[in-house]
Amino acid sequence: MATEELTLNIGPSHPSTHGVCRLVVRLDGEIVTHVEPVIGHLHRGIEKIAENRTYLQVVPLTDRLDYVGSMYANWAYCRAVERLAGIRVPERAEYIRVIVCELQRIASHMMGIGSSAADTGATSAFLYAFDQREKVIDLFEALCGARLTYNYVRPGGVAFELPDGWIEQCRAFIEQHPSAMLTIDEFFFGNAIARVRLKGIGVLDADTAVAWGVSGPAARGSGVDWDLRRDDPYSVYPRFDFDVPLGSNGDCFDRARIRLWECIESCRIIEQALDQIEPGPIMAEGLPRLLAPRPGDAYDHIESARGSLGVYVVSDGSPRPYRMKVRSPAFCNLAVLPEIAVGYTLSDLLVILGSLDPVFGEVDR
Amino acid sequence: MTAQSAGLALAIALMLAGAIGAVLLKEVMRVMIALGAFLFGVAAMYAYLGYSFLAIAQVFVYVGGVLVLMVFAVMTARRADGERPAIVSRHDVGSAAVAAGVGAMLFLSLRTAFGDTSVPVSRSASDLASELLGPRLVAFEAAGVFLLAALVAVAVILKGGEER
Amino acid sequence: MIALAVACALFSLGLYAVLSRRDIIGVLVGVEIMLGAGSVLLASLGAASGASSGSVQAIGVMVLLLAAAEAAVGLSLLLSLYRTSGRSRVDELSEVSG
Amino acid sequence: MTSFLLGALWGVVGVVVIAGGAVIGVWWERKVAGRIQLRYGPQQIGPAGSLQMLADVPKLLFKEDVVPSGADKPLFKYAPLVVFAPVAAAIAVIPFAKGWAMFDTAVGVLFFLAVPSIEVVAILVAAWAQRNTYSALGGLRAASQMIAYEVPRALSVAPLVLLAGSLRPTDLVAAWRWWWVPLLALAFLIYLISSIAEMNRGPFDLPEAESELVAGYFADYSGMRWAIFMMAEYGAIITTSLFAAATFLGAGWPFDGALGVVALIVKAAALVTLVMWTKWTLPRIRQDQLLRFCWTVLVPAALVQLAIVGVVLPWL
Repeated sequence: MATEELTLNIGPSHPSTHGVCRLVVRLDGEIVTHVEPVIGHLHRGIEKIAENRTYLQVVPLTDRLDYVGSMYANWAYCRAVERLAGIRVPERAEYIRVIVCELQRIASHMMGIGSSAADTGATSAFLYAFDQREKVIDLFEALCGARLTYNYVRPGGVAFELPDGWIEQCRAFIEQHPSAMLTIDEFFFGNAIARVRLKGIGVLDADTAVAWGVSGPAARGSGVDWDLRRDDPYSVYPRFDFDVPLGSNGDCFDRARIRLWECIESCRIIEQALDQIEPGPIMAEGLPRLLAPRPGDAYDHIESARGSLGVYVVSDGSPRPYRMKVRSPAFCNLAVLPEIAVGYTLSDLLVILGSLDPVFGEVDR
Repeated sequence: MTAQSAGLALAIALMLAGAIGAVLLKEVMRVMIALGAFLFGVAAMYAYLGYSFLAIAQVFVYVGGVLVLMVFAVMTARRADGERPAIVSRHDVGSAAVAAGVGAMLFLSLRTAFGDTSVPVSRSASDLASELLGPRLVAFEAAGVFLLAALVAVAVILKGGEER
Repeated sequence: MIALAVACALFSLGLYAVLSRRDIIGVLVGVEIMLGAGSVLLASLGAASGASSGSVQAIGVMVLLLAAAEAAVGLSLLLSLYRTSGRSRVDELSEVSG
Repeated sequence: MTSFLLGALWGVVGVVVIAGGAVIGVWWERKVAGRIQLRYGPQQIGPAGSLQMLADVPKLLFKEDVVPSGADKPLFKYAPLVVFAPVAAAIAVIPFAKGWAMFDTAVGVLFFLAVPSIEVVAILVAAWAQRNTYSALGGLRAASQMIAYEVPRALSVAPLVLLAGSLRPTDLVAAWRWWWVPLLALAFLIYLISSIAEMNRGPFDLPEAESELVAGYFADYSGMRWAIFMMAEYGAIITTSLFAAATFLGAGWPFDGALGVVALIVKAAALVTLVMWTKWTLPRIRQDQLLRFCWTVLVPAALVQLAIVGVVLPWL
């Protein structure tokens, strides 16, 4: 019974925008004919603020980029600074970074799967995922005292040694995690309603994904075989044996379910890292109290839970970065939304948005 | 006043108030509510006369079907513009006179057919069934065919509008 | 006798709506009121004359069905008209085809 | 006149039963949801948090009654009452015991089925009165869904009527035999599914879909008026379950008298729990899928059940 087009403003404060995003949607009946994400509601000027902080003081700012996966922004920034200043990170610190970042990937993907579930109305699956996220966050709390903004990875290493018994706690977690993932797989992804809600919705083909710079699970769901941990190896990743799960259809189902398998792969990586880790220093020696790298610039990127997260830092020789720029995967992934959401219904639109798993702290910066 | 005459008074009040509202109100949703009151009053009237099946069917088909359809059409057709949609009318003495005249004529011509309205006894639904499927089977089937034709007509009209 | 008077009054009201409303939805409302008045008349006449309840209710149900069909067709006309012209005046009905 | 007073008295009793049932239902739902979702639910006030709702009622009563500035005031204010009234009316025809219902009428089954149609109109009016796009979308969804699911719901009750040969709910109870349960299992299932859709509960809660329409047709309501919508929802769950327990599951069977009423309430409570369980386990279906499911699965299945009963009827 469609008559005329209806303009609907979703957000900036809406249960399903996963942060503060405004979607200007035009509807023909319930069919989306046009969608435009209006971003910037969470813009805090982090890149500009960074120009007035010392290199160490910028680390807490990077926590506020992707607040669902703070460890990643910490690490990407620290890698750029280390490259700029030529700092060698001790091996134990590299292992710890890998462990916490893979844990962070699990925590972040739990949010991604959980929001896919919540968007389709499966609130229980959402809480099952959050139960697992809670366990990871407990581990982080034991590690650095913070539950959301860790400020744990620092230029030159990590802030604190692993507390006593932490490795055992971590092993206990990764032992139960894969079976919990299989439970969610059966409970949510195996459900007939969830399948008809997610399959064939918001199809993103591989070429479009590459053309728009989509990365991470959102691209791998479309079959783009690209993972920086394997394709541009950094840190100690070459020492681990792991697979990169790929989807084939590029629909919401694949994008959401890829995250599930990635969590299981993360468990494999953590297990190997826990086996290989050896005692040693956790912070590079001989670091000056105030870092002031020689003039120059450096870029480094890592595979975050959302995709390729890059940080570009320019130094003019002063103790403050001359410029810091973040290549944010959430921003690039969100940009593809108008491409893939048109022609589906309003209900699908929010599921598609959820399956891209944007975090607006990182989109708006 | 007995419960029954109270029921009759209620039914008549509902019908008249609803009809007057539906004819004179301007805002379209209020017209719909008035129409709902009228339809409800008709159902109450049926119930008072003892045709309980007809009363329930009235609520089912009219309130749940026809009225909802009308409100639905109003909402889909005019929800976007934000103004309070009003129904335009052209009140004039001529149409009022014609309407009143027809009503009066009806009353006068049918007056003799009515005796004193007796308070009827309760009637069950099963004699309705035997009536519908017995002597009035042809009419019943014809009504079915008519409904089908109406459905087809709706589809054709809406399709034609879409193509434009 | 009250029922007859009420039914006739209702019929006049419905007729007045049909004559005075310029909007299809208003006309439809008027037609519904007229149909309702007719059914009430019929039912009370049936009750007064002692006709068998089955036959009265059968005819009532028929009227009900016709009214439903009428409303469906009328409303689809309304929507179709609204879609083509953005308005729903009765005068424009003569221009609708198909 | 006395019968009039008696009717009014029963009306008050019905409203009180529904309101009280809704308060218990909200508490129970929170406990059930908590159990399913690895949480506790309310547990602070009273044993197992059972007095939580008593604390919530005053809160809702004293909350500011916000009327949005663009809203159609009278419609906005009174639509919730009209949403609630038919739900409360439905309890009148439910046969609580053999041969007894508050309002024992020959067309009780039809009455029960027709009542939600009044609710549809009220929901549409409430949705319209808010002048909010979300609520308008929710209202339209609610209307199309409730009208569509009335068909399988009515068809699923039809076999009962055929077997009992009467539309009087108490006759249905009197005619009930245990083998109706296996014979009408399909109809019972269809009745449950279409009733869940009819009362806009998960997985068919599209009209209020929190993740899409915020709260759908009651998005702008607050305080007690919002609570009335909730009461109508829980009232619908309760009446639907009571009706199913009374007609499909043989009311008080295997007991009689007071014990029978208890048995009926236990059966209804089990059905209420089932409805809640469904909501908290399943994702939400989409509008087009919902309607397709109704016309391509439920209605044909209901017709098949009707045909089966029609075929076996002469041998019974």
